[in-house]
This record gives sequence, structure tokens and C-alpha cells, in this order.
Amino acid sequence: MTLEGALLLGLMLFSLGLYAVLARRNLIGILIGIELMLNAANINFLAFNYFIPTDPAVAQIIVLVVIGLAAAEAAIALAIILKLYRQRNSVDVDAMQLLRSTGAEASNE
Amino acid sequence: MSLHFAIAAVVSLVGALLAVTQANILHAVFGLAIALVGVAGVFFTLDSPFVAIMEVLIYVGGIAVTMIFAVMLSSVSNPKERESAGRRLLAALVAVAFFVGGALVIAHADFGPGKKLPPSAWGLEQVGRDLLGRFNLAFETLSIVLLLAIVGAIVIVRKESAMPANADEEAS
Amino acid sequence: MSSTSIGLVLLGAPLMAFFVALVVFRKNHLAAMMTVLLSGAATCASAVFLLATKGGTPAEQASRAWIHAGGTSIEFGILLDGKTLIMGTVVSVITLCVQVYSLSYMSHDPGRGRFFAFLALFEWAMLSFVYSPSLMQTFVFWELVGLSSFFLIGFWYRKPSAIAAAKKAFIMTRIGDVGLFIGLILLFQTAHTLDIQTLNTMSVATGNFDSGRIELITLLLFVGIVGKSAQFPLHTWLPDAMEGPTPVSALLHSATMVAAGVFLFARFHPLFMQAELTLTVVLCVATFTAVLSSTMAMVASDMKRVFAYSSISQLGFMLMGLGAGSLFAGYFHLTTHAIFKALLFLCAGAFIHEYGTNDTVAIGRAGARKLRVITLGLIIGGGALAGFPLLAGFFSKELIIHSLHDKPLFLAGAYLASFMTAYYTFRVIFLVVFPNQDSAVQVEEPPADSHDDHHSSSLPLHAPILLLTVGAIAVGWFGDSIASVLGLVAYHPSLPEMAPAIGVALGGILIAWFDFGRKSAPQTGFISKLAPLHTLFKNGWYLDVIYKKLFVGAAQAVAGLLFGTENHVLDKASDMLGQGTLTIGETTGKAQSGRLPLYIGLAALCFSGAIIALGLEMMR
Amino acid sequence: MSELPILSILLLCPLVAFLVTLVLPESKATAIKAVNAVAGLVTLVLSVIVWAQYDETAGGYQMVEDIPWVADLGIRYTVAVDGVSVVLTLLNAIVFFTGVLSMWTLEKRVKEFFAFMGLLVFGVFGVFISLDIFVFFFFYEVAVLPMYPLIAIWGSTRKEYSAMKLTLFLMVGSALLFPGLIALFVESGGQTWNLVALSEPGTFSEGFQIFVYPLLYVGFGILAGMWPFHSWSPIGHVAAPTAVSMLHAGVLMKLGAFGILRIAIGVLPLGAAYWAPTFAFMATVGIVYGAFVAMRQTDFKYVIGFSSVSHMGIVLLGLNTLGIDGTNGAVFQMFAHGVMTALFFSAVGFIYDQTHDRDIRHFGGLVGQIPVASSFFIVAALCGMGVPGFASFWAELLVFIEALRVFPLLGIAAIAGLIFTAAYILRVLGQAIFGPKNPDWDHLVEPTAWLTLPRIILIAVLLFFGFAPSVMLDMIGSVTGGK
Repeated sequence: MTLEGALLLGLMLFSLGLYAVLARRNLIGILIGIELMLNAANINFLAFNYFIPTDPAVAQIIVLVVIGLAAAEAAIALAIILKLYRQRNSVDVDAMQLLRSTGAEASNE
Repeated sequence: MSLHFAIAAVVSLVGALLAVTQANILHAVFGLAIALVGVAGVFFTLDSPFVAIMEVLIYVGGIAVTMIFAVMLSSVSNPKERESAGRRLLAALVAVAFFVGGALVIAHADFGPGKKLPPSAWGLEQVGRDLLGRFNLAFETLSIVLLLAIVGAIVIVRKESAMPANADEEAS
Repeated sequence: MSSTSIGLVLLGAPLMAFFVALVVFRKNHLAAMMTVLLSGAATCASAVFLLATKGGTPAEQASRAWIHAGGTSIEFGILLDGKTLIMGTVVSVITLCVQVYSLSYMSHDPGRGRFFAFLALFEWAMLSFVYSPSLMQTFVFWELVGLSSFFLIGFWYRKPSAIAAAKKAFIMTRIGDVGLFIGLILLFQTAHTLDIQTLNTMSVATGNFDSGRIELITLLLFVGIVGKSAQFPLHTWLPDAMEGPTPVSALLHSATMVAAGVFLFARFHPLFMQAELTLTVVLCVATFTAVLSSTMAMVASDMKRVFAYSSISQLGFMLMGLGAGSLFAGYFHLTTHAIFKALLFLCAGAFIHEYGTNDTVAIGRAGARKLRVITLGLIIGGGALAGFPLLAGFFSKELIIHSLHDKPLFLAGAYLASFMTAYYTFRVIFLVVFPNQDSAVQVEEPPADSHDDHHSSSLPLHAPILLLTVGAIAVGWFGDSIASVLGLVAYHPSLPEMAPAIGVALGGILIAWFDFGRKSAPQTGFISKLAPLHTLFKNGWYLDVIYKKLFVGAAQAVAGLLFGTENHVLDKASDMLGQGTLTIGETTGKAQSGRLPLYIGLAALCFSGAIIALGLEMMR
Repeated sequence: MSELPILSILLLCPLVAFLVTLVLPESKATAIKAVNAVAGLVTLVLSVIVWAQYDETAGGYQMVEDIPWVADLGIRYTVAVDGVSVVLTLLNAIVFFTGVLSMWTLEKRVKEFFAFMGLLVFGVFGVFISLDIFVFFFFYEVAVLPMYPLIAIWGSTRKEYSAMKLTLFLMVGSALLFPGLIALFVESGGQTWNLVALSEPGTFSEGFQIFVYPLLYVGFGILAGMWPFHSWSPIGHVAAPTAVSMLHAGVLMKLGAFGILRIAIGVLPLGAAYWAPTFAFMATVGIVYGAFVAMRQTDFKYVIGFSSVSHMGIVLLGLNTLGIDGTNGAVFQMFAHGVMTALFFSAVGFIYDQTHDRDIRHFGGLVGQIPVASSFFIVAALCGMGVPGFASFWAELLVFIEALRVFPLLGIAAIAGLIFTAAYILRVLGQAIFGPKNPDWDHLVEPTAWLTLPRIILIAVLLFFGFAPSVMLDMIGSVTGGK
């Protein structure tokens, strides 16, 4: 077990998460990708702190904070997803384009 | 130790693969749960049992379960629909590019010699002291954030009938 | 009471009257008129008193700093010397006459209070101009004189022709003013003072000024004079200016406004004397103007118009005299002309008022000679204008012609002009006095449109005319005293020297008699036999048309061009700026597809590229 | 009187009016107007006091107040007045007060209107008295921004378009200005934004000055209606409601000229000397160009708008002569033109409020129908023509004296522009004020006493300084040394 190994694992998880974020159309799928990426980052934090320590327990605390934030984020995100589903009967990210530029309204007078 | 790590790594990777490739979103959430258990194992091998436990408790026990509820509440229409091949290919390309870049950096980076700390420095006691001592601000902030998130989530998903009349008319 | 405090009364009274009249005229016309009249009387009395007490004594000046510029202060005050005393008296006397006359003439005009208010303003401006000790003050009131005449010419503001005439007068004199203004500034920069006495003293001493500079400055000043005194080529506003009420014309053509230009020349006579080239230009312009406007006067059918043209030509005479170097000749003619021209216009006004027409023939046929006092005024005034021996204009014109004796070309011009003057003046007189009901001549002018049936042969109408008639007879004999007040010695031409001029004048009268006066005269004038010339003269040598086409057209064209530039180039450019920004926004906005995976994918791709580059860099 | 921070009080007056206006309910329109009128009166009195207390013989900056604001960046709230600021402060107070009175009949969204107006005036005062360049710029933006809602909400012809155009142009100006000001700060060592410190000779090299000066000049010049960047200004005038037109043309455009004098020329004299011929030429083009374009306009306000371009050209020409008389004349012209345009717009606004028509050709013989209101217009027109007896005559005279000395050809061209000025003004007078009357407007009524008062004040100011120019010139001269 080496630092490189841990980092590589984090990288793999992150890449998989990224893939999920990009490929999924389901909002929950995207959320899954995000969780994977967060965990990848957590692994990196801990790995660095474990192999090249400068301050003993700081990474654990960071990870705990991240987990807490992830919980909050997941709660909000799932709430939004549910709300969207109720309103639009869909959780497809491609359908969520309300903020796209239409070009027409912007023209003068 | 290395073996433990390898097992945990394999578990988490397999879980993650499942999580991103399964067409059925419910299966994907299960994959995520597996991956998270694997990650918790990795944490365990990194001398952080408390964090590992928390990972399992919060992620697997909390977030993943919530997701399952969300999936069940929302994706009833066509949960098994697959994304187009082109889309997946492009996403894979980006992900692979990212992986290659990261791998290159990791492979050639010089992290210098590591030196271990005594296990007591990594202990739960140390974490507890720091959390309520040095990093008290982060701790308290986090609690406020969680509180707000709970309240916010409740407000957001409240039934339409409970909302002011005009707010939804416009949106629908 | 010192002379300067009397001067203060002199200048202050009309200004106060103006403000009072302006405030009260809408409620009480009579109060406004009386205020102005009182101030006019006060001013007149002060001016006469000053002339009587200060005449011939050394100049006196009282002034205080007005503004600071160019390192020195510009003064505002009052200068009492020969020139200002005489001119001030003439102005205030004639203004008083006109005011009295207007009491009757304007008695039924709904705007009479306003009329008197502006008369007061006009008087104030002109007197402050005359008594000015510095060129700056001169210029300020020069402008104000122009402004008040704008209001007076355009007094009947509902008449488009009156407004057009007022505008024309203002803008054409403004063209001259620009020259004067530049000249003033150049003079200021050259001499570092605008004090008139200092300037004149400096100019006499040689070596103070660079001669080329002097030529330039005096030429520029002369441009201003050309505008104000209606000399060619800026003379065309003056005939139109009779659109105002006749008392205004009387004032405008005699002692104020047009006289301002000549007075300015007289004021800076020593300076002009240093500029050979300018003097030649002055002589050329003045002579040409005198001849040119006389030709127009010979065929004009409108009585006021005849006198308007004669003003232009007489102003030309004054400038000829001054330009030839004889200050006294020009100045004397300015004085006499002021009196008899005011007289002539007042008479013309009375006729017009009585018979409701401007046309000389129509007035004559209507029996104008029955108004005896006025007809007498017309004859005396006309005689003075024509240079009839022993009347006022005779003496001054003799002096001018004498001053030209060594310049044959200009002398010939002067003879020609005075011949024509005599001819057209007596044409009017004969047409009025000996109307020929059967003659072929046509009434050309339409009847005046307003204010008929108030026939007022009252005292206010007659008194000024009588006073001025006396003046037109008598003033000519006071040449010596005027000269002494000016500090000059009057020249008395001998009889042989005067003979040609007398002959020319009498010749003109004779031909006028032949054409208009004798029984069963054709009353059409010999010019009408030369049809092309007649048309040319009648239309003022087409100068108005040419100006309209050339200058007004050009200005309009430039304005149109710039207007187009503004709308189609500059405005368009700024619109394009805005439009361009919008276009850029719309174009780049298309990238905002709202597709979240696309955004993230692109960002991740860029980031991936960056770390791949970083990794490759680390490999090396 | 150093113990009483009179300048800060002056500055706070419109701000207090702004806040009180915000607090008052919309329904109390009269109270809102009264509050603003009182604030205007107080500022007017205070500016007269400032004028009286300013020691002309001592000159320089007086009544200094200095408080650190953002210490790390060297930004300080430093206010003081010199002769030029005193004059312009008075101008602003006059226009504010008369502007409020002119809007006495306003009925639409009274509260917001006066709130924005108070903010605008607050910014203008701030600019005139700031000695710190950063604070100067801060107030400058405060003054510029309320113009957008003021025109877009209460305006008339094409109001959104012109409001947007105005804002865009002024933002472009600011975009030039801000880098220029930062360059000054950085180049001087990054210690101070203080104007006096930056104006020390030798602070900036000549090359730097030549490079930065156009940024500042054009940046301020856009606000001053500099040709060819003026096209926002006439249309802005046209669209704006009366009081805003008054403030806009009367005061706001002066901010630009003031900035040029204070900052561009004051801090970068070598750059100014290098660029003076170019910018003087553009100013002269503006004078003649504005007059010609005004000749063809058919809208009252467009005529006045282009006359402003022409008259501001005189200001800029005076500034570019870099001489004492020219600068005196330019500042005097700022003041005179400010009061004069305020009168112009006030008079036109009065007619427009009743007729909802501004086409010159639709009017005729107004002086017979509403003589008092027409007289206001006539007086403004006379002043615009530079007739002696009004303040602008002296201003133009001084500018031309200097211009003829420094740039003879440009001077002659500018003076010749007077002919065309007379032509376009007389055209309006002849068409609308005089001439045959148009019976359509027989029903027009004369202004009430409340609406007459502001115009009378403006006329009185014009006449006073027309007859006693040295009062003004002594004040301005205490800065420029023209005494």
C-alpha cells in the first residue's frame, strides 16, 4: 500500500464519477456521480495525511466535514429533484433548459 | 495491510463501476452503496476507523437510503432507459482523458519521503479534541448548514397546497 | 453735481425706465409710456446740459474695472469728450422727438407700452455705446443696440415679414460683429488695453503698432462697421428693417443703430488714419455703396424704402468723408443726417398713417399736400438730403466732397451719388406736392394692412416734426461750433469750390422737376425708359436673391449635410455600437444551451487537457 | 469656521432629502416635494455661505475635511473647495432648487422621482468637492447612474432607447476613465489618491502623461458632450423630464468638463499640452457642428440639445487653450451655460407640460398667448446667443480672447460659429415664439407663481453675473490666477 496506490484509487473513482455526471440523464444518476467524486477526494485527503503527515488528525476532520456537507447536499439535491419531478414529471437533465439563451427576447426595442 | 487495501479498493471500484454503468437507477444506487463500503474499507486501512464508521453510517445508511427513496418516488416512468451510445462514449472519453492526465501527474510526482506518526495522534480522542477545539468553527458551521439543509429540504418538497398560491402557477 | 454724475443720470434713466415699463406695460400702457417719456426728457436735458457745459473742454472720464482679462482690467464707465457729447445730444434729442411722436403714432397700438419699453432700452444701449470709454463697453452696447433694434423691427411679431426682417437685420449685423469682435480681441492683444483714449493716443505716436497688424485690425473693425452701417455687401437688411413701426425706422436710420458704425469709425479715426490700405478699402466700399443704393432709391415706389436706400447712400457719404481723412466732414454729416433723416421718416410715417399706404404715388394722389406741416417737413428734410443750398445737408456734403478733392475717382462717385440723391429726393417731393392724377404711373405698393382711421394731426405728431424742421434748416450753420467742440477747425470751402456740387444737386432737382414736377409730367422717371436697368434697380441689383441662393442656401446645405452626418453617421455609429454589443451577446448566448452535462463536460475536458499538459511537462 | 464641516453638511443635504423621501409614503406627494424644495433651498443657502466664506485672496483649497476611508488602498474622504468648485457647487444648488420647483406639478411616481433626483444631486456635489480621485470617481458614478431610471421612467420620446444610449455612452466614458485613474494611482507609487499630491510636478513622466491624458480627457469628455461622442446628449435631453434635463444639461455635463480641468489637465499638464491642439480642434468642430445641426432640428429640445453641444464646445475650447483667460472663460461658461440651459429646459418643459408637443413648426406667436412663459424662453435664447448683459457673453469673450491668441484659426472659426448660433436661435424664436399665432394653443395658461419663481431666479442669476462678471471671475481667478 503506497501513497500512489491510494491516489490512483481516488483518481479512478473520480473518473468514474465524472463519467456518471456526464453520461447520466437521470438526475439521481448524476448525484451518484457526484458522491463518487466526493469520496475520491476524501480518499486523497486521508492518503496524503497518512503518508506525508504535517498535522495529525486534520484530514479526518476534513473528511468528516465533507461527509456532513455531502449529507446536506444530498438532502437538498434530492428535495429539488423530487420537486422537479412533481412539477415536470421528469428527472431528465436534458429537459432542464430553462436558462438557455433564446436570442429573441434580447434584441433591441 | 496491503491486502486489506487491495480488497477494499477492488470492492469500491467494482461498486463504482456498477453505480455508473447500471441502466436501472436503483441498481446504480446499490452499486454506490457497495462502492461506499469499499471506500470505508480504504479509510479503515488508513488508520481512520472512526471516519470509516461514519462513512458507512452516513453514506450507506443515510444518503444511499434516501436516494433509494427518491428513486422510488420519482423514476417510476421509465427507470431502465439507457443513454445513447454516443453520449456515453463522449463522457467516457472525457473521463479517460481526465484519468490519463491524473495518472501522468501521479506517476511523475515526487512526494518525498513519508514518515509515520504514532497511532495515538490518529486516535479518536485526538479527532474529538480537534473537532471541538481548533476546528470548532467548522464544526459549528457544519451543524448550521445541516440544520438549514433539513429546513430547506422540507420547504422545497412541501406540497403545493401548502405554498402561497401564485408561486406555483407561474412555474407550471 | 459733477459732470459724471449727470452722466449717470443720463445713462441710468432710460435703463430704469426700461425695467419699469417692462413690468407695468401689461397693466398700464400710459404709465409705461410716461415713464419712458420722462426718462427721455431727463436724458435729453442732461445731454444738452453736458454739451453746453463741457463742450470744448478737455475730455473727462470716469470708469471702474468691469472684468479682468489678459492681465489688465477692462473698464466700464463714461467718457465725456467732444465726439461723445455731440453724438449723445443728437441721440437723446432725436429719441425724445421720436418718443413724443410715438405718443400719437402708436396711441392705438395694443403693444404701445412694450414699444416704449424697447425704445428706452434702445436709447440706453445707444447712449452707453456713445459715451463708452473703452472698446469693450462699445462692443457690449453695440450688440445691445442690435438686439433692441431686433425687438423693435420685429415689434409686430405676428407679421412674418417683420420677424423675417428682424432676423435678417440681426444676423447680417452679426456677421459684421464677428469681424469687429475678432478685431477687438486682436487689438486687445496688440495694445493690452481697450481704453479708447489710450488707444488713440498710442496710434498717433509712431512705432507703437506694427503696420500690418494695424491694417488687419482696422479692416476687421471696418467689417463690423459695414454690417452695422449697412454698407455694401451687408446693406440689404436696412431696407427690410422698415417693417418695424415708422418711429423705429426714424430712430434706426438716423441717430441710432446705423449711426453706430459711423460713430465707431469716427471714434477710432486716429487709428484708421494709420492704415492706408484700410482707408482705400473704406473709400471704395463707401463710394460704391453710395452709388449703388442711390440707383435703387431712384426707382423705389415705397416712400420709406426710398429713404432707407438714401440712408445707405448717406452713410456711404459719411464714410467717404471719414475715409478721406476729414473727421469733421464725416462727423458733421452724421449729425445733420441724423436730424433730417429722422425728420423725413417722421413725415413719411405721418403720411402713411394718414393714408394707409406706403406708396408715394398713392399718397400724393390722396392729397397729401393738404397736411401742410408735414409736407413742409418733407420739403425741408428732402432739401437737406439733396444738398439744397443753405440747408443742413448742404454744408456737410460740401465738406465731404471737398475732402475728396484729390481723389478724382471717388470724387466722381460722390458727384454721381449726390446727383442721384437730389433726383430721387425731389422725385418723392414732387410726387407728393404735385400729384398728377392722370399720369401713367401705377400704384405699386399694396395698402398697409393695419391701423387706419385714427387720423391724428395732433400736437405730439407735429411738434417733433416742426422741431426737426427747424433743426434741418439751422444745424448746418453751427458747423463751427461743432468743430470747436470736437477740437477741430472747420474748413469753409469757397464758392467756386462749392459750385460743382451745387450744380450737380440743382441738376438733379431740375431733371426731377422735368420728370415729376412740371405740369403733366409723366411721373415715371427716365430710368423706366431703360427697362433692364429699371428692373435691375427695382430688384436691388438682385443682391438679395443672390445672397439667398448663395449664402443662405450654402448655410442650409451645410446644415443639411451635417444634419445627415449626425443622423446617419454619428448616431448610426453609436447605434451600431449598441447593436454590435447585442449581436455579440446573442451569438455567444447561443452557447448557453442550458445543457448541464455539456457545460460540465467542456469544463472537465479543459481541465483534463490542462493536467495532461502538466503531466507531460513533468515527464520531461 | 474650520470647526463646522460645512461641506459635509452641504453634501449630506440631498442625501438626507433622499432618505426622507424614501421613508415618506407615496401618497404624501406634496410633503415629498416640500422636503426636496427645502433641501434645495438649504443647499442653495449653504453654497452661498461657502462662496462668502471662501477667501479669494488666499486661494487654493479651503475648508478641508480629511477622514481615512479605505486605509489599505490609501483612499481617504477628503473634501475641500477651490474657486472653481465654489462656483460649480453654487450652480448645482441653483439648478437643484429650481429643478425641484419646476417639477412641482409632477404626478407620476413622485416618490421615486425625487429619490433618484436627490441621489443624483448628492453625487454631483460629491464630485465637485472631492479631493481624492477615487472618491471623486465614486461620486461620479453615483451621479451618472440615476439618469437611467429618471429618463426611462419619466421621460417622453423614445425614452428607453435614449436612456440606454446615454447609459452606454457614459459607461464607455467610465471604462476609459477608470483605468486612467488607476494608472495614476499605480504610477505615482500606489500611496495616495490625493489630487494635490498627484498634481505635484514631476510625479509623472512626460511619456506617461501623453499616454494617459487621452484616456482621461475622452472619458470625461464624453460626459461633457465632446464632439464626436456627443450623440447621447441631445437625445438624452429630449427624452428626459424637465428637471432632469435641467440637471443633465445644467450640471451633469459640467462634471465632465470639471473632471477635465481638475484631473486631466491638473494632474497631467504635459499631456494636456501635447494633446491641446487636437482636442481644441475637436472642440471647435463641436461648436460649429452643433450650431449647424441645431439649425435643422424641428424639436425644441433637440435644438437646445445641440446648442448644448455647441456651447460645451466653447467650454472645451477654453480648457484646451490652457491659458488663464481661457480657463476662466471655460469655468464661467460652465456656470452660465448651466443656468441658461436650465432656464431653456424649464421654459420648454412648461410649454410641453401643457401641449405635449415640442415641434417648433406646430407653434407660432406664443408670446401673444403666454407672454410670461415665452419671455423666459426669449431670455434664455438671448443668453444662448451670447448677448451682452447675460453671463455667457463674458464667458465666451474670455474663451475667444485666449483662443485667438493660442489657436488663431480655430478662434476665428469658433467666433464665426456665433453667426450660426444666432441663426438657429432666431429661427426658433421667429417660428414658435413670434410669428402668426396658432389658435390651437389659445387655451394655454401662464405659469403660477410657484412655477414662475424658479425661472425668475435663473434669470436673476444670469443678469447678475452678466452685469457684474468680476464677482464670478474673481472667484474663478483665485484658482487660475486670473486676477
